[in-house]
Amino acid sequence: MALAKDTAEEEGVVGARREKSALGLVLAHRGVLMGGGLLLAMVLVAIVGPNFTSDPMALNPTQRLKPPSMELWFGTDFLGRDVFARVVSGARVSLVVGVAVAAVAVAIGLFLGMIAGYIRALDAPIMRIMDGLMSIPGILLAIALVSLSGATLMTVIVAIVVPEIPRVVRLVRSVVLTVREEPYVEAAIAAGTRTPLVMTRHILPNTIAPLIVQATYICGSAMLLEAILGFLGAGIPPEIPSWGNIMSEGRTYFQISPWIIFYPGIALAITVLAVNVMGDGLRDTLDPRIARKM
Amino acid sequence: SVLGKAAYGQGKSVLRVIPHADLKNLDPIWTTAYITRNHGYLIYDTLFAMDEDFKPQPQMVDSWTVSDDKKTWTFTLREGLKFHDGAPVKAEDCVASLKRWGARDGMGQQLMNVTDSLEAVDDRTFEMKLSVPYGLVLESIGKISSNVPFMMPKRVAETDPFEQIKDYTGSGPFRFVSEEWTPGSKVVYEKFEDYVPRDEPPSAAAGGKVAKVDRVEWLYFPDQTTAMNALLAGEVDYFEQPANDLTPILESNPDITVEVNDPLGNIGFARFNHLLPPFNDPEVCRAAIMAMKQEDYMAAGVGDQKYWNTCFSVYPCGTPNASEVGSDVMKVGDPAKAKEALAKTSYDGTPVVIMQPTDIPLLSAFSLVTAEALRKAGFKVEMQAMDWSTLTSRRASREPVDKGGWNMFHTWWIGADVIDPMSIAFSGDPEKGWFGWASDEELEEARKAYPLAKTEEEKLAAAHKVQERLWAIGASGHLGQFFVPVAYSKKVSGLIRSPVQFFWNLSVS
Amino acid sequence: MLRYILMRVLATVPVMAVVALFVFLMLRLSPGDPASVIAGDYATAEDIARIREQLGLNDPIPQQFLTWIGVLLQGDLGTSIFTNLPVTTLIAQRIEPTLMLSLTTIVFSVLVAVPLGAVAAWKSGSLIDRFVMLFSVAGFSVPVFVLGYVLIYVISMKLNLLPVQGYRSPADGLGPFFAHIALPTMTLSVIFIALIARMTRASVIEVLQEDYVRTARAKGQNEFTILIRHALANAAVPIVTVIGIGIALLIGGVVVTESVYNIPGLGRLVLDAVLARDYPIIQGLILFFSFVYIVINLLIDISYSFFDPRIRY
Amino acid sequence: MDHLLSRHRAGDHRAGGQCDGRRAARHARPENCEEDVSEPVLDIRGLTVELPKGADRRYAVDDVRFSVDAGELVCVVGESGSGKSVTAFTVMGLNPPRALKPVAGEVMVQGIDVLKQSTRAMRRLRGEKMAMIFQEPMTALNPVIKVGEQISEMLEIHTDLSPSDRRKRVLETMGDVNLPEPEKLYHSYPHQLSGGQRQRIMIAMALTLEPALLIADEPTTALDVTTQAQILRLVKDIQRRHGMGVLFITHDFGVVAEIADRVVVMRDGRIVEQGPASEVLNAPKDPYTQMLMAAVPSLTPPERPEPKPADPALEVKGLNKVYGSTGWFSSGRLVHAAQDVELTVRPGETLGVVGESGSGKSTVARCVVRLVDPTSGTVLINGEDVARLDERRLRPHRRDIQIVFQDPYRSLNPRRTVGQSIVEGPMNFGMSAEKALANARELMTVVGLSPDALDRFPHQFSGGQRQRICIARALAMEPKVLIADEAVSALDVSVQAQVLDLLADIRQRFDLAMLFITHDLRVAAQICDRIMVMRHGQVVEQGLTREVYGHPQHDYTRALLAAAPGRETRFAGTAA
Ligand SMILES: Nc1ncnc2c1ncn2[C@@H]1O[C@H](COP(=O)(O)OP(=O)(O)OP(=O)(O)O)[C@@H](O)[C@H]1O
Ligand SMILES: Nc1ncnc2c1ncn2[C@@H]1O[C@H](COP(=O)(O)OP(=O)(O)OP(=O)(O)O)[C@@H](O)[C@H]1O
Ligand SMILES: [Mg+2]
Ligand SMILES: [Mg+2]
Repeated sequence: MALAKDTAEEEGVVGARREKSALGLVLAHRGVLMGGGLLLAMVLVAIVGPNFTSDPMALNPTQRLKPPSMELWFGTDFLGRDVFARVVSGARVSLVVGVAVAAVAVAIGLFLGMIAGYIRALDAPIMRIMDGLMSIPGILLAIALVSLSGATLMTVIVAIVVPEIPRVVRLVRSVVLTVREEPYVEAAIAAGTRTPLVMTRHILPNTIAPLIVQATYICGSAMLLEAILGFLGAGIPPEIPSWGNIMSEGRTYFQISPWIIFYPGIALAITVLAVNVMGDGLRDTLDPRIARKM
Repeated sequence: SVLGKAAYGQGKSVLRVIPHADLKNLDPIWTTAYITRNHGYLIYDTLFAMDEDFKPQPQMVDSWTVSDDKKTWTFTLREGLKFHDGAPVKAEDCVASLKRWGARDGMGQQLMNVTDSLEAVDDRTFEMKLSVPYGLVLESIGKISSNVPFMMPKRVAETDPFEQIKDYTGSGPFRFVSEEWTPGSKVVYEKFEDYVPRDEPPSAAAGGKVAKVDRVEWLYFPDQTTAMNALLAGEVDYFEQPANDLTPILESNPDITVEVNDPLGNIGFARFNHLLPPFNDPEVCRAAIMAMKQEDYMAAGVGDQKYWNTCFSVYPCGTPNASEVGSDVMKVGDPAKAKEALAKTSYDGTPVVIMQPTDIPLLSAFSLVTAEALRKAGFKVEMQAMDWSTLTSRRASREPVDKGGWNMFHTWWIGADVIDPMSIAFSGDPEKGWFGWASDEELEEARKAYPLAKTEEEKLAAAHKVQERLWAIGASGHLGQFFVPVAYSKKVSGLIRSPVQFFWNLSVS
Repeated sequence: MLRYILMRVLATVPVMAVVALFVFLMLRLSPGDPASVIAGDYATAEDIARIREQLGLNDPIPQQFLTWIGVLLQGDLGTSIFTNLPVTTLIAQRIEPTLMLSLTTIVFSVLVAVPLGAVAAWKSGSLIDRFVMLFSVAGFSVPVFVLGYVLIYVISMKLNLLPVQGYRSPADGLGPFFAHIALPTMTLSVIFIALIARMTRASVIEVLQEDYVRTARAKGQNEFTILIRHALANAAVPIVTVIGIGIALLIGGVVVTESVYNIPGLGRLVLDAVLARDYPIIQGLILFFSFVYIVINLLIDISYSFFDPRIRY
Repeated sequence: MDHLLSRHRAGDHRAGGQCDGRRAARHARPENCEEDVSEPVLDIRGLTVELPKGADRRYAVDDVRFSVDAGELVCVVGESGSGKSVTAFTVMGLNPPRALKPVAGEVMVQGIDVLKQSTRAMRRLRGEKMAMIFQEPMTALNPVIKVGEQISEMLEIHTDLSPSDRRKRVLETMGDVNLPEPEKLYHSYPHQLSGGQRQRIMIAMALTLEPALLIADEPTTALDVTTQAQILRLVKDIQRRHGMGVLFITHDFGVVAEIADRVVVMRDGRIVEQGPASEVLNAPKDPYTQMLMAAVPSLTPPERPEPKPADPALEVKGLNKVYGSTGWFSSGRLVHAAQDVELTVRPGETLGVVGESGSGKSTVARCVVRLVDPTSGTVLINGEDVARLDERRLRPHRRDIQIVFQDPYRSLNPRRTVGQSIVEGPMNFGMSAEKALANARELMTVVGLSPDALDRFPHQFSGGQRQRICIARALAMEPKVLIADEAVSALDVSVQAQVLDLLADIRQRFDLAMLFITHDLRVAAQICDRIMVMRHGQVVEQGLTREVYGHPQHDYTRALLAAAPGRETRFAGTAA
């Protein structure tokens, strides 16, 4: 990096600094730093944490509903399971759901959005389907999908992805529609560049920044939605300790053992907050045009 | 409904109840749902009813005679009985109602199997002719739990038993206010002024059903915490089934009484699928049962010791048929021993698919405890989470696991439903039996012998034989007997002790 | 204008068709079987088969779809399997609480969020702006039910200020109505406020950079009037748009809020129906909600011309 | 010391030009002239405005000093970024407060130093003492408020007039700026007015309170030549009638020649020269000004050799383009953007297409390059019709016809090096990477850039350089036809002149047929062999450049030529 900068300056290249520091700019943003740091910590906890806690699944009916103590930091739930261990391993589920949903939604949305934006004939059919999907309230759709097709991690991810797709498609399509009018794209067409190449080489890169930003928001809302589904009893199998499940199971005990809901709730809120703060930061730095809009 | 709201309020007494479930169906013959049964008790009357000692007593019936060959039964109705539309209750109504019930209910079907004719003699009398002397005529007609033979007008009772009734004209102490019914939220009953209660004091379902409030409102709360808060805040009067863990908070409130009303309690069941490996081998079932420790289930699912006890009888402990004959296998409760037993069987490591109904915390907990116990005993276990309604559809499948089948699920029966061998839960008929399809001819013979028994001793012997066979084939794991308390405001009085929730005799000050 | 409205209404037809097909397929291709649910605990396989036959579940899928659509076009959303009541009746029974909760939420949110967002934009970068932004991020991060429980615990249980649960119709008196609806409204509003405040802030900031704001300054107009008369008026379209989009969010939130506060509304109806596999209700409600969403957004699109004279159809 | 000196010089200028340059003004308001002599309406003394850190220079405006007297119109000219707008906004106190800080100097408006005023006091001064009109009349008016009310707002802020009085005043002022049917227009929204009318509304707004100073920041750049001419006349007229001082910012020397009493030339935030218009335009002293003047193209077309007869490289027949789909759910609004357009261009020949905004010039270009599909007609390239070919069969023809766009900043993919952009086309047609790169290096020299620059990214070049790269990219395809759609319109005059030279040179060297689209009659006059005038999608006149300019046949062409600003003026160093 230092080397690149030096040579750039040697050549007297104007503006090289600006280009090189895009990453630096992103990293220097307070939101990205704070949110990212927090998130990194969460990821670490999710990856190595479970090795250091007790078994989150181990039942201990004699230790039911014990309040937090020195041994059991977050207390126990109605089956005497260690809430701390469960919250720590719940981080895995939330992060996996968040990341998987964001990745899948972005991948599918990117594909459909590019097609809709670029191929005139397919625009209307794709967008009508997306409008239809969009008009079904996301939570309803997800509840229905999960409880109708059986609760597994897979179905939960699918159920959360489906309502997110139209938003990504719209975003990508709008970027494609504006970018395809850019003179440089028209110049490429005029130079005989084939359509797939025009799309990947000239249009696709423009979608990346807004997509990264969008992906963080999707990630955050997916984690929330997963928890809500779990809470409503239509989430991931309760055997897997996800934050939503822990809270759902703790719901009945809210007034006698509030810690069962409290700790996973805090963990969830903090994680989503971190993701969102990071998203805002990324948006400010990566995509100032959208930043002003949103 | 605006009119309805305006009509009550001034000077009328209202009992506001949080029922244990949402009333979805209004036909107590068509469904076995307990909530519909309770609804049935509010608006319909019965011919006979079970008293505190589980003895059938006449309710609508005034008197009856049995022929010497014990094959002809003649019943006479009380005078002055009326339906909610004002029409008198006639024998033909009762005949039609009994026939419809007989087409749906298990015990009813058995009774109808031995019934040659059932006909009205005059307006107040009807006659039942049997092919053999049958020991459970009154027990069947006076059945306390689902499906209860409720008396409906003939026109209603002539509805196809497999279709739901649409006319809710009842014969009981309360009237269903259909205009105010909001499924999922609210059901309203009003006192039926023309109901003629018996003179005896109430005793379980029997005795005088005196409506002491003008109006009963069922307000369904999907959320236990909110329900509890509503009772604490005085927004409702009666909470039918608070979660056991909530009782300490309710008990700590001086304005609220918490007590167990159902003397029989509920019995937890772990059900095996006897059609599929590994549980098509009774020894494997027995090994699995050995791994199950009732204390663990009860502690995990119910919690507070005062609401449960271990019970190694297949019949609810405290009822006449209860005994521990052949129950050793259930008493083991030790995964290590189970492991030894399992090693002697044909078990080859086939994974056990347990269906876990995640929307029912108790059963969810049972499933988790079983999973842990079986794993310790050397089983391979696969949990499949689903909601209860998915489970109920999947448990009907006899297919192999990879085609949507299953190996185990958990449920509970209320004590009154498994009080004798006639319960479908104890069936040994692989065709008509209950999900899991345990198969044992000896068991079936013993069950058939029970109603035909001439003496109490014979009856008891048959019941114990059934129990022995059940344990021998490892039909189900029995997970303990537990009691769900009711909680109500101190303003409410007149609660009737019974396995079923009744709303007559209750008053609000 | 009329022509435009007609066109827009026509354009919703394919969208509704997509929704209908999607809903139908989703339910039919799922493994749950309403017949066995209806049949109950003691039912035998024959019972279940008979019920399947009665419900028409054995017909070929396309035929079921056509039958359904045919009935649908007559305004009949079907009959609930369990309660035997028409779905339209169930919706009619439940619509008032949901409608009221949505209305109070929208009104409350707009009243709070728009001034908040506008002030944040005006004082962009200031402490108040930071606060609004923080609040809006937090609003997106706290799950509705956690918030609901906390509010119940603190406000109803500890402080004894408001009822814990339930719903009272405004027809029975405004006092009880507001007392009961206050907490659910607050719970549900948080995310909505976050959304609208954020959008208001963003669009007002953008508008404040417009040339005509500079013109207003060049006239010597004071900043407050500029904010209200020039900036907010021009930011109205995106704000109204985000309210429209937020309807979906609102409906989702209603499901959770109604279940936490035990409000007998449509949200709870749909949740119960899903858990009970009451196909007609689920189908009917999803269609209904989509329809409402589409209609509201249509109205909002049409209302643009009210906020912005440039938009004429 | 230096400052003092220059201050004197500035003063001298003013003294020299006193009342002379403003005879007309004195005529209009003789009683005011004497008072104003002692005090100019605007006097900028050593104004220095600092740029935020990281900008390419330290001061946006550096030690600027000039004044505007009552009844005087002072033009500030200079290329983009020279600090013209910053100066104007500083006077109005409208600069972003944190980004641009005045660090030295005084700005006196009728004796009041606006830099020292409180925000409140400034608000009062704006509108009452000074007013401003902006470049984009569309965006400068609030789209959701009726124009009458927007004018009225001025009175609302500064006077206690009753609503009805306000209304009367507004209608008067609207009449003053020659707006037709003020009563009706009062209730119109900005989008319902034409560009010229909107600018009149802006002017009316500025005039309502009869301020002493009017600042206009490129108020006609966004307008058609014909409209521009009207607005310029109006500004001049009003200035005379009201005896206002006007500070007029522009980069168009034609405009300067048309209206300016005095001229201030800025470069990089500094004033390089100021003086009476005639002096600066005809006999500039500063080398930079001289260079600028020399770069202004003349309206008189030079003598051109007759083009060699040859087969046309591009031939368009009966071309129509209708925008707006006729689909089910479309709004049904159709735009006939090109109607029966016919044209031919021979190798080595340049055909100019002129006409005002929206006349369909770009549409023709885009149809020819097949960026859009023509509705009907034929486009013959080398005798083959490409109008109806599908994309696959069209591709082989693409290399024969290339296009250079107006906006040099958006014409190159910012994420790709210019080298990659240049070789993309040839490689599409199977050229090896090495060969394409070697060609690209050569082309870079042709367009006057270093071949080493191929590895850089577009943002590392200036606008003029980028336009050269775009030309190189087009040439890399070895096309037979080159279309330049407003290829020089976004460039400063000096750069524009260089790029025009380049284009002329290339055309000759590669024997290109060139379709040159512009709205600038001066540019067209210099580069085109033949001219085609478009209006409302139709070709109204076509002919040899000299003939069209010398003896326009069509009324519209005549109006267009008459409206060209500064057509009478001859700039120093202009060729003809
Ligand atoms: N808000 C701002 N923040 C930072 N720099 C600015 C700002 N406004 C202008 N500048 C810088 O000040 C300098 C002078 O800009 P100005 O707008 O006065 O140029 P101009 O002469 O009006 O050019 P043009 O003809 O393009 O309008 C430029 O270098 C510009 O980048
Ligand atoms: N993609 C489009 N869809 C609909 N109408 C269009 C489209 N592009 C251009 N038009 C319309 O076609 C007409 C001609 O536009 P065109 O861009 O060819 O004009 P022009 O002469 O190049 O103008 P300018 O000098 O402003 O570039 C205009 O009325 C314009 O609004
Ligand atoms: Mg400028
Ligand atoms: Mg153009």
